[in-house]
Amino acid sequence: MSEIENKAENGSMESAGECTAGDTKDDKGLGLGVIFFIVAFVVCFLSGTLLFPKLLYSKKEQPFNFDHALHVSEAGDCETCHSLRDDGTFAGIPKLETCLDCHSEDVLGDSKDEAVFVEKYVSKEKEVPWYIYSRQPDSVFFSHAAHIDGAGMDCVTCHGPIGKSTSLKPYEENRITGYSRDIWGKNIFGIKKHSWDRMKMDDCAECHKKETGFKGYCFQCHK
Amino acid sequence: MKVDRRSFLGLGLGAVAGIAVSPVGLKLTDDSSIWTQNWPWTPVPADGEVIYESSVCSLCPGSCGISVRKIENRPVKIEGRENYPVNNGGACLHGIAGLQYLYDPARVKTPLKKNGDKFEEISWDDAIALVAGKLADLRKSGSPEKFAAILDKEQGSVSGLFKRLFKTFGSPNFYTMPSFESYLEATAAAIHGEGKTIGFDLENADFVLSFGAGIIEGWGSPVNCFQANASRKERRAKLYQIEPNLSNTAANADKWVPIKPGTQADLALGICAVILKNNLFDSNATMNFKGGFNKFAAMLQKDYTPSKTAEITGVKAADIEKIAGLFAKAKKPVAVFGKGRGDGAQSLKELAAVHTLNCLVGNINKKGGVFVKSKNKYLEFPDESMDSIADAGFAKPKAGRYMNQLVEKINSSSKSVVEALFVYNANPCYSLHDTKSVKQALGKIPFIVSFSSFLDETAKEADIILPSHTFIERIEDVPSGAGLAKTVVGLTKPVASPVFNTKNPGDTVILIAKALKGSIAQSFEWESYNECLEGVTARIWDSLSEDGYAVISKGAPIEPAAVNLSFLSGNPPTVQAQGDFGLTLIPIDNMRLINAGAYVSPFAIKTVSDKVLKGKNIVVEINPLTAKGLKNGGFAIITTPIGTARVVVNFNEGLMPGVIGMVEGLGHTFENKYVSNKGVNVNDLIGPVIESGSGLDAAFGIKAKISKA
Amino acid sequence: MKQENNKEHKFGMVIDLDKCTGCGSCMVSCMSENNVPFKEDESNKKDSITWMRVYKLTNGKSFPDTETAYLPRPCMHCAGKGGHGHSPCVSVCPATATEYGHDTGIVSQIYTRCFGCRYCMGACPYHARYFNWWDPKWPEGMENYLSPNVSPRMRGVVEKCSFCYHRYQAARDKAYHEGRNDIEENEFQTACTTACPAGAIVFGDLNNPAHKVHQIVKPDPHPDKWNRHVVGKSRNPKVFRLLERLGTNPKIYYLSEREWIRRKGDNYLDGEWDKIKNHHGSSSHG
Amino acid sequence: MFPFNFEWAWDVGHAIFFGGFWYAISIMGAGMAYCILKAALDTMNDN
Amino acid sequence: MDSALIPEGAKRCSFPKFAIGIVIVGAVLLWGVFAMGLIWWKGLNQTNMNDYYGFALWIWADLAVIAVGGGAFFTGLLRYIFNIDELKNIINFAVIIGFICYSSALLILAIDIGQPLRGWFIFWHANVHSMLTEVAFCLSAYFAVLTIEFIPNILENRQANKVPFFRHLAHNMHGIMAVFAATGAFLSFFHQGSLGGVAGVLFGRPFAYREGLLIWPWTFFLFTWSAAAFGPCFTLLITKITETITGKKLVKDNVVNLLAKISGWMITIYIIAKIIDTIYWATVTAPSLGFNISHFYTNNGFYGYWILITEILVCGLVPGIILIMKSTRENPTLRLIAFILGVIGICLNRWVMVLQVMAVPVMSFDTWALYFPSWQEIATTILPVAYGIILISVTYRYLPVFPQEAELNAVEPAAETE
Repeated sequence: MSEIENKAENGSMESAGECTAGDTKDDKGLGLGVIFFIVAFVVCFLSGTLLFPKLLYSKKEQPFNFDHALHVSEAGDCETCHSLRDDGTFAGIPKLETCLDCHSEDVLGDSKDEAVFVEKYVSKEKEVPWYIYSRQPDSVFFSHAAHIDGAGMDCVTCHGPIGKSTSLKPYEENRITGYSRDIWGKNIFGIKKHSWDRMKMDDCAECHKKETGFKGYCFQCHK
Repeated sequence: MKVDRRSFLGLGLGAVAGIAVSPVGLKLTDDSSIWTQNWPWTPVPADGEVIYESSVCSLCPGSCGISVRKIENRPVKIEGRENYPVNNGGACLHGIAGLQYLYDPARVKTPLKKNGDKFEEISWDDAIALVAGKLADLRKSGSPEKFAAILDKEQGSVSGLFKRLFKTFGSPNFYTMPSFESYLEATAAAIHGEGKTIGFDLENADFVLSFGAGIIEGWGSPVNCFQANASRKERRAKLYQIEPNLSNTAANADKWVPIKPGTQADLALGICAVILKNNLFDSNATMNFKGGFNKFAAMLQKDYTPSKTAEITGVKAADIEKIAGLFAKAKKPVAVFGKGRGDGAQSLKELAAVHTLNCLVGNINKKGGVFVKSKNKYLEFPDESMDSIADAGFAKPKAGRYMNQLVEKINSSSKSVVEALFVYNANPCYSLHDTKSVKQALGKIPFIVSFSSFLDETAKEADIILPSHTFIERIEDVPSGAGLAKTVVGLTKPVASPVFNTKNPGDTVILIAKALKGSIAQSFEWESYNECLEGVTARIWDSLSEDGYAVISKGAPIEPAAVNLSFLSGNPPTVQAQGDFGLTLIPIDNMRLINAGAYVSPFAIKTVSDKVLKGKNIVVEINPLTAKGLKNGGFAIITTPIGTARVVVNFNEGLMPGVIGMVEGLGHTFENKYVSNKGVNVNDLIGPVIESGSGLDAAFGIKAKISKA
Repeated sequence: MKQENNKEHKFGMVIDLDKCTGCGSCMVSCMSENNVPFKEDESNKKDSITWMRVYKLTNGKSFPDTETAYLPRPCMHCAGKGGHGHSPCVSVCPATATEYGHDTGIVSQIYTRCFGCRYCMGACPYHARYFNWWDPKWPEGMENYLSPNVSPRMRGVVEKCSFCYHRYQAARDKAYHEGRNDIEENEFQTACTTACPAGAIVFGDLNNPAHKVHQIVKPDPHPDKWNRHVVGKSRNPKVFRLLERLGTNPKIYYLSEREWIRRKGDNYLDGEWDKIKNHHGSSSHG
Repeated sequence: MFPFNFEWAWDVGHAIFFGGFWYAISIMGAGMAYCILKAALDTMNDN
Repeated sequence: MDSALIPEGAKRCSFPKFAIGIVIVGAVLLWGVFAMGLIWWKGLNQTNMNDYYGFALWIWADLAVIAVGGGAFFTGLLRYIFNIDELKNIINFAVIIGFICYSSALLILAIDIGQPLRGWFIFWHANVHSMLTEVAFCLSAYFAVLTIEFIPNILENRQANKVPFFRHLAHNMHGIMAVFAATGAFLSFFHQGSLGGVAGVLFGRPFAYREGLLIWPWTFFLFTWSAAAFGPCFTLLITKITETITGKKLVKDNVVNLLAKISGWMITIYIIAKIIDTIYWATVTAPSLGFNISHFYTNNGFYGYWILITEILVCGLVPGIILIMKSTRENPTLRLIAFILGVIGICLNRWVMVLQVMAVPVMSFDTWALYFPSWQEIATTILPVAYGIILISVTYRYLPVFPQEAELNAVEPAAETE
């Protein structure tokens, strides 16, 4: 209780004095306050913008590097590996079995990634535990068939020029949600330049609105 | 410059403003809600390629074809298999919930050996060696007949292997639990002679006179019956249901004929009497009747006049005459028997009396009637090699004709009757009447081996458990039966790899036989059960393995069936309920519960009404007229000559006054919190009543009283 | 890009109560199809999640005239007054977590959007909506049978029958892949429909005269002349809907030959039923 | 609540509802801004 | 001890005495906070709500506190818009009570949702057709108004008022308070109404469903009106309780009587409208859906006709008449009885419009559903009461809440409690 008491007493004394002190030193006081304000503002804003993402996301390396550009030039297109099944569902990241259509236990190239692949996965018949940049939450139903077959879209619109990449960037996992940074987008403000920069629901809606005139029903993309 | 309060104010405001303008707030708000949308403790099922595999469900004798949806080789859903000759796409709730058995909390995960009161894990090799050792000792001691088996059924190759083991071991004591199929065979034996069974062509009949057969309560081959029943509407076929309570079948029928419990046989005979008196029978058919047709007719005219029958059964005389007329004049009438599911206690008098109605109207082996078929003999086992012990032992008489007699013999005998017992797919400690005495009998058996997949009531009594694969994990031939008109053999296939350290029971038997060495091992020269199955079903294997089933027979059998009325013509006495209380407690079969073989799944018990199970209390049904002094929804105590139970009362106008209905299938006592320790097992309250002449336990219920708790 | 498939379906169901046996297959099929959890005690039906619930009806008469019947009750997928899509629940959801799909007539429920205010449950007179009072839990290993096609729910959200929308999605995926514009009647059937061993449930597009459900129901293209809120009334005198008079416009129709069952479908003042029982349906439209 | 929200639509319902809402919020915001600014000015004028 | 904070010229009890009182009430508050924590941690399974009772005690508490908190907006409306000057003597207290009621309502709403972390969806993903959306927006906005209305009073604290900026701010806010009050009245009209709409729009629930004007069912207007009518009763009742506890007269009788008179007329008019609404509902709306009024009331259960009679006649018409007749109104005992009856009446009305709605079966084969709250629900419902007592105690002690206090208590240095 004494604390309150002190506070109250100090308060009364201080403010009694302040009336006069404040009156005379007003400008300086305000000036210092402004400086403090600006400093605190800048520090907090910058840490919120630059430091915060570093804390929010953890970086994970893929099991080994994968050269999309090389594979596209060998296989010709995306669909060879990322195909639709007969029932129209999307097979996603190919299983080891698909890789083994071309690869075998003999190391094809001379990259050390190929060696890792063969040694750790092919010979052990283990699926490669890829981190998937575009993995959506479980509540999302995304029909690749509707977009590829139905709307005739290409992969780049949503996935970007990943087919031209020669290496895999680190997977940045949101520590709270468990999702890839690519869903929210690299830009922490959520600003995007390309259609593939973000993969949030609003991005789906934007395109749907533009192309079909309607953002879509909930159940169209949720399960 | 003095750092004063304004500076701190500036600092604070600046910090707040800085954070507010930065994306932190927005992002954290969004992410925290996304976190709630993806809580790590909420499972995320893995996606992948969808395939469908067909198999056969063997949870009940219905043997429906199933289609299992698998994702990335992981079974996710069971559905009825389209165009399967038994169930054509339909499935019952228990089959659909089948995957829950795979991960059931009460599953036996590895072989177990009892040590004192507790089970200890043991390796398969040790377990087999232990079992074989015990059996070898028993055989050496010179009384191989003291080795007994309790199975769910006689049919199928796994049962065949068990039987073979017993025969080569030298024991005749191979028992099966009462099942509808066993009653069909008993009925056929009483009227048509040994080696036959019966099927009802319900889907073509135009008048079904059901003496309490729960056609939509799980009777017969359930899904097939559901479909036959549903098609009545389009076929304009009629169903009359005779039983003391308004079951679902009765409610769905064109007419419900309430009848005093246990008097169905009398009503059937009364109807026979009217048919005979009014000359409504098929004289072509009756011409060849043996066993004293005239004596039978005379007995009926004396003891079963409509008025006498009315007095016994509580069905009005006029109604008896009317029903007789409708039945006899229908184009394709069929009378069906087997109260409830047909696998509970039945009296042979009742079965025979009802079936005699079919014989009288001449619908035997006619479309829409009753098919009298030879027992299904698709299996061809090679000849056993028998040593002298086997020959001698196997020739000895069985300890009892049926399960209940075996139990009685063990309990009443001062000497040991059974030294070793195998139990497979059967839970006698739960599903036989007077479970206390069953447990007592099992307690007297020094060595019990259970082949159960689950640690159920009987498995808990075992000394060794050799856990079997569930039907999802094993291969097995599954013959239809249970009154199905067609004869179909289906193939259960392993659609999931074994979840636990279990074996196909066929393999287990072969391993035990091999470990017993000598002539027994010589009779089991298969590498595995798979090889054995392929061999013994060679005749139909192609069809089994390619289509998943083989149709052995369909349509009406061509050969005529002899009819012999000698069992009935002497008018054997009707079984009476035990005790002398004022009310009769009868078991009620509910499709959503299971009372024999397997037990109910969490999903299925979830569907059970709160008018059947409320919390941990079983709800009994009683007519408000009978419920003097009781409160609807209140607690009561039921007392029968063999036990008492605390129950909740539900007033139900659909129950005949004087009758208390208690559902079968509750009151399990093992470790599965979802289905166990809920309610009361009605078999704890009802004792067996042996029908003289047939030896069957024919207790249709028991006398009881009820009072406010 | 091609237009979305804009052909308007109106998926609905007709359940033959004379065929229904109350066996519970639909309930279990639904639960196992849709990853519905279960808990130790499910006998309190007021907190037991069963998207499809089978009610037992009785005619209230005393022995031996008592009759009973079963009435399966999935979500009614109400179209709301006048059929404009303002279902009782959809119009009240504050966060747009449930929505009327005008392309299918299916009322969606989005678990990740729902924040659990339960207003929709209060709005639904059919009690078709269920709240996840508990976190869903499966016995060890049992989560292995969960289907990826339906997202398991978390505690604190409302769920309900979706007409197995994921089956519609799957059928459309297949159709897209095969270059077809639309799906066949048998390509989209709900889990309860396919499971019903009695074949009591018929599911299909009420807008499509070729579909069986349309042929049985014969929905009236005009609003009911006595209650303008009611649309799509059946012209089959044996067909009724639950609480039709409220103007909820359910897409679940029931069929029964038994008058007492049809009367149970709605509430009537004294004498009202006798006046309309024979011109319910078709003849009420002259 | 904002035009960039998924649910936003330029229809009568939204116009009336959010029109009223934003109107009230603006009045409150403007009122408070006025009070605070004027108080600040008054404080300075005191001297 | 804390004398520097106490308004000048006001007598307050000793600080230890005050502290003991706060600690006792604080214990109740902590019990509520514990229950709240339990609910947030373990989920709504801590309640006795179920799928039939998705709305239960809490929603009732919400509706009730907002109804009785309606005194704030209505008094503000009378004071600032209709310029009834006497009411300045009670407006501060009305605002504080309103603030307590609304903050409590928001807190209860935050407990009541299954996914509190997604609560902001109601704003972000608003469905403008939902009455609950309207409630959320107007409630939050009006809470902001109340805060604005409360701030000047806080700034009038002896210490705060010494800060020139605060002094000016308070002064300026007083200057344009009419603008805020008008906004508050506008928002209140809609959220009180939309709370009525919450039940009234449920066309699947014939017990609750009402026809109405455009998209607003009659309950919309009835709720607004009843909150305005009964709110002042609650303000005056709490004033009376505060006076009793402090042993001081804080508001002059003419002010009390004036507000009571206005309230009386409002109540009477409301009750007439309510009776007309009830008759129309019972004879036209419900029968058109196939329901007799007898369907909605059980003989032996909790929801008998007594509840209807109590709500409308005993706790509606009776207080209304007491308060419009000068002789009864100016009798302190009868006036107090009228306030108590009025508050019970409005709470009962909200109870009926939430819980009875859930209890009445709609499908012909459904049954009545009854419910009793769990201790966690009760504790979290009592929490706001404890919080309210503490806040009133603190504000009364440190802020010049009652302008007439000094005048009325200048000469008598009576012993006061808390």
